[in-house]
Amino acid sequence: MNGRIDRSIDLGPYVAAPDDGMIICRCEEVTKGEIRRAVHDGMFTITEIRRYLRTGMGLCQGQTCARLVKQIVAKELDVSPDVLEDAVARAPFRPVPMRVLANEAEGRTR
Amino acid sequence: MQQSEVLIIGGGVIGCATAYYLSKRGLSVTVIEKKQIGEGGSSRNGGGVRQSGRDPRELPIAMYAVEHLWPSLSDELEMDVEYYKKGNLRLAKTDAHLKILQGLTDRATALGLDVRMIGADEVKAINPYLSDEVIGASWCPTDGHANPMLTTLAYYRKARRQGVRFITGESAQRIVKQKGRAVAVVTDYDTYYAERILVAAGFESNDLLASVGLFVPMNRILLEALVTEAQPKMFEQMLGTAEADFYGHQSTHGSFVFGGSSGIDAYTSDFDRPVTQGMTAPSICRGIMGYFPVLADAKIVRTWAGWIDECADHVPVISNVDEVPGLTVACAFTGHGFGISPAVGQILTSLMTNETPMVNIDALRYDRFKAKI
Amino acid sequence: MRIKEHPILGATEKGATVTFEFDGKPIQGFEGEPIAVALRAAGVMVHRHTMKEDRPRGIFCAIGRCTDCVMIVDGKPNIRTCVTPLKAGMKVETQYGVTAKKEA
Amino acid sequence: MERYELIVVGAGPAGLSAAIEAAKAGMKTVVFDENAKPGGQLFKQIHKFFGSKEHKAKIRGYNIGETLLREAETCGVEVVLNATVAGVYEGRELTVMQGDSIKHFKGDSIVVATGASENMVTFPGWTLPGVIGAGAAQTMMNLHGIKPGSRVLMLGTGNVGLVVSYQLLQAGCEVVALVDASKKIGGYGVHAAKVARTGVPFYLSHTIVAVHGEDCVKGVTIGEVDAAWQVIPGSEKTFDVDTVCLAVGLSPMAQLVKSAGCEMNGIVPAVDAYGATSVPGIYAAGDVSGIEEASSAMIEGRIAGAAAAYQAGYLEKSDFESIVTAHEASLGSLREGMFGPKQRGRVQTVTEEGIVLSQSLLTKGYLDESDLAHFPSIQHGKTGVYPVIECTQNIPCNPCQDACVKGCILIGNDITSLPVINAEATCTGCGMCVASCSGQAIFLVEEKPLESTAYVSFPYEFLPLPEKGDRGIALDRSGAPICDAEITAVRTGKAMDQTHVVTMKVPLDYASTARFFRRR
Repeated sequence: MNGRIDRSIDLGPYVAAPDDGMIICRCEEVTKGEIRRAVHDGMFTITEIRRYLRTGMGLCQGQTCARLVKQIVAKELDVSPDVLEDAVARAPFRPVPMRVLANEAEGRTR
Repeated sequence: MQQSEVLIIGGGVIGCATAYYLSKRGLSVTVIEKKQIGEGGSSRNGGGVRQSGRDPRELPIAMYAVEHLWPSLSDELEMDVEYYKKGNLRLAKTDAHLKILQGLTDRATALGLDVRMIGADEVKAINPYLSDEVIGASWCPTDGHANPMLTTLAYYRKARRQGVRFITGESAQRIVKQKGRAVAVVTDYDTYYAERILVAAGFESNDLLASVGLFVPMNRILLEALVTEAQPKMFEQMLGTAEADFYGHQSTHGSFVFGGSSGIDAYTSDFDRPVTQGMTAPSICRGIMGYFPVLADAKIVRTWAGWIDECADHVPVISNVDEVPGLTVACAFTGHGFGISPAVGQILTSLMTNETPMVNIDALRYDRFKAKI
Repeated sequence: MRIKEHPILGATEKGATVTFEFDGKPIQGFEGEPIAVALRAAGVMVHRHTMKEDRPRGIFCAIGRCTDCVMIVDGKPNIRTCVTPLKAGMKVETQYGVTAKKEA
Repeated sequence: MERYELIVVGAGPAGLSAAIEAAKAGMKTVVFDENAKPGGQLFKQIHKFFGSKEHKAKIRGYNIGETLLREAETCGVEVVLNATVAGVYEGRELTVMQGDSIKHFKGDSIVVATGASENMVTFPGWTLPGVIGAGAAQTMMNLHGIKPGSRVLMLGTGNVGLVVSYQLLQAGCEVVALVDASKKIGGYGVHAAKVARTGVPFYLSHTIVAVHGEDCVKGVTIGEVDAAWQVIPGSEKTFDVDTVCLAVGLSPMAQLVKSAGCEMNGIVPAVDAYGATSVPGIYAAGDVSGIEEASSAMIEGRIAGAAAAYQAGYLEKSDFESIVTAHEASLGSLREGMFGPKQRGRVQTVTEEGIVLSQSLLTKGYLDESDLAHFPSIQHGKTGVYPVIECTQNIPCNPCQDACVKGCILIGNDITSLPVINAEATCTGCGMCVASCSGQAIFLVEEKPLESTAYVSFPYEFLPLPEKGDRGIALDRSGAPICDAEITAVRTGKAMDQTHVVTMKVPLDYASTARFFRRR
């Protein structure tokens, strides 16, 4: 979320939902319930959720789940998904073997 | 106007840990963070919980943390912070490397740390995946690593549960002095009054300290780290090299987290964001493969950069400010603050409750910096 | 499963027929097509079982983004089979977590 | 470091177009694409495009892709495939993974044309093998010649869901249902109608309750949702399927622009009229800057390429302005109509002409007989052969007007207008309009009251192709069998581009309802 957030705002009690067991992050197998719980534990930003639960930190780097996670967090915080800032996009955009990354065919100078 | 007993500026691992220990004592605490929890070095470092290789001035803090705090931290915070006390290998490939390591080892043993030089066979026995080029290492069996993101968030979570008020996205702008005492901090939103004020805002601490005429000599330096996909469990030690080619460990998740540099990554034209550089990750990879050829096929899934607040003399400032009663400073951790953060949190708690810290920190005062001649 | 003749695209151009190994069994496919396509043609749906919950996964995005279809190929784990071209003699194995065999 | 004046990321419609425009002006241009084949989604799009001639209307996507590639080659654009852009760094530096190595490149300008990725929805069983993205189905069928499954349920009735359902049928799969939680079909009515008339049912206001199966998909249960999106108990229906396809929208693939530090406007980079982002020298074009059709992406690409060329001094201001003006006009006409960006999220009940929209088309995928009389181009009971144009929504498209050499079909300058039959002109029954209609919405009808029969010609893009003399059953717009039918002619020609015009003989009473044919 851009702007000021008081982390002590009352979100109400965490109420278990029937679909809490649904896998949201397919790579790291993080469930909807874990994400909802994390919000109640004070993780109010997409980045904090990532660091707390590893959503979007797996092999695909959040390409499938980013939008889904945002919707869940937004609903839990009772805000529009649009106000939640995405996690920072980081290279490499696809998994790259170390041996390939280490092997710069050219251009080692700036 | 807002009021609490303690006001902390900076929601990194130091701020969160201190908030936790203070609130555990029943003090009311407010934490103001400009961005989000653990946004700076707290979530970007390599996770080392080392004693070996440390400057003698801060080594006692690290030893205290490893002996008294890290082993029970997951239980205390009710969250697995993925702490491993499985040793640190600092690797050598040349005689020159061995000489560097010997120096570090001698200084640490003098202060009572269990660290020693070992030969190639023993290194291989500890970590069979290493290249045959490794001829020796320094070995500190009580060193280790933990997950810095989880540790920061665990302190935050528990502190929040204990009633600490955290506010993110709010920028502290100046310290208010009344009758010679620091009494409040003005932010872009409100004014926060407190009996004690802690500035633990990394490099940006100076922006705030300037309002009361203080300055900590530190630079902001960009470092990079990377992480691989999950791999089968291989080893649990923390690793480094004499030549600083790379450092890192395998996480609970199975991924390898490695830090390193290209040597010129500190020079960037983007001062707004800690951005990675095209040549750094390849350089780190070559460094790693020089020691772990077996990892050549491991895929890098993410790289990131972070600024460290590098102090002029490479150890932090952890100190009350005599001239401005009510003000305490903790910054300039120079890239190795994470491993000592639990102890620093307790030390700062002592400093702000007028107790004597359990470790002597006289060498880390704010007013220690002098001209060399 | 192969489309012999398509009303718009006609016959699909394919490489030579090659044999590769899937979990120890020989299977045929066309050289150069994605490994995942050759497996689908052979009726293989499950590419891997997940680390935490041991659940089956297969093709999901088919363009190398979701990484759900990863398998162990020639001993290397986490190979995106939907974008990795098939070669004769390849050794393709179901992935369990990040290894070839289910961990006890 | 290898340097180019322009580096384009993504060899899809937008990227290739940008590269062509820039190279044409004289820029040293390279295009990187991670795929083994260029063209982005174009080579998976086997349907005929909408729009007008300048938008390459009635040409199939993959043919447009081939044309673009040839044009790129002619202009001297270097297209590098299997080249994955791994990172973007300060100073417009890109690292590109090619084979076993990484290369560093710098561009004076960079056009990011990375396209879109599919959105997903969750339901119990959504991670099972056999649940796939609609894009995956397209890739498997149209690039690799393999059916994703035998029996498929499609979730989502936007254009992707509708088009891919049709492609699944063309590939020989059975599509058991099209399901959408929305109350109305999201995509073009004509796309829905060509699927519906083959007999595929639409379930609007329905969602997937669960996918069944242990190791892979064995079935799926759907249920009707109430106003609060909750499944109404007792409304569940279960289908025996091996594949569930998800077509629930696209999102821009914006990692590269974000990583480059471009200012974002929600999920898309903030761009000016030429596609320039907030980072000097970095442009965004196509789906990455907002999801639209490939036709629009190509124009956006042209504009961005021209802008880069102008920046680099390869185009005079006046030339640049005239290029942009022409393209903007062309883009403007594509963005008109009921499905244009201005109409997103708005409830529409009548056409631009003031005709009440068919609710049956919006909810079931086909026109109800009661709708027909409202549309001037759907009239029956005339003498001789005559066209019936079941085009009832304002879509930017006009190839039918050009197809008729006799001038029977009029659309006018506003290409979103509904076609009108010119009463003055005489239809020769050549069938060119039938084959040219990208929505497959034109039929030729000839009623012979004396014989008590009618001849209905309709577009056909399946195998096996019916043959003259084949006997079977005529299906109505919903795909329901209605009467016996006999094939009397099958017309095929180069100009028809694989849309065969099949004529069947049906009893006279079915002239206005028989729209498809099934062999007995």
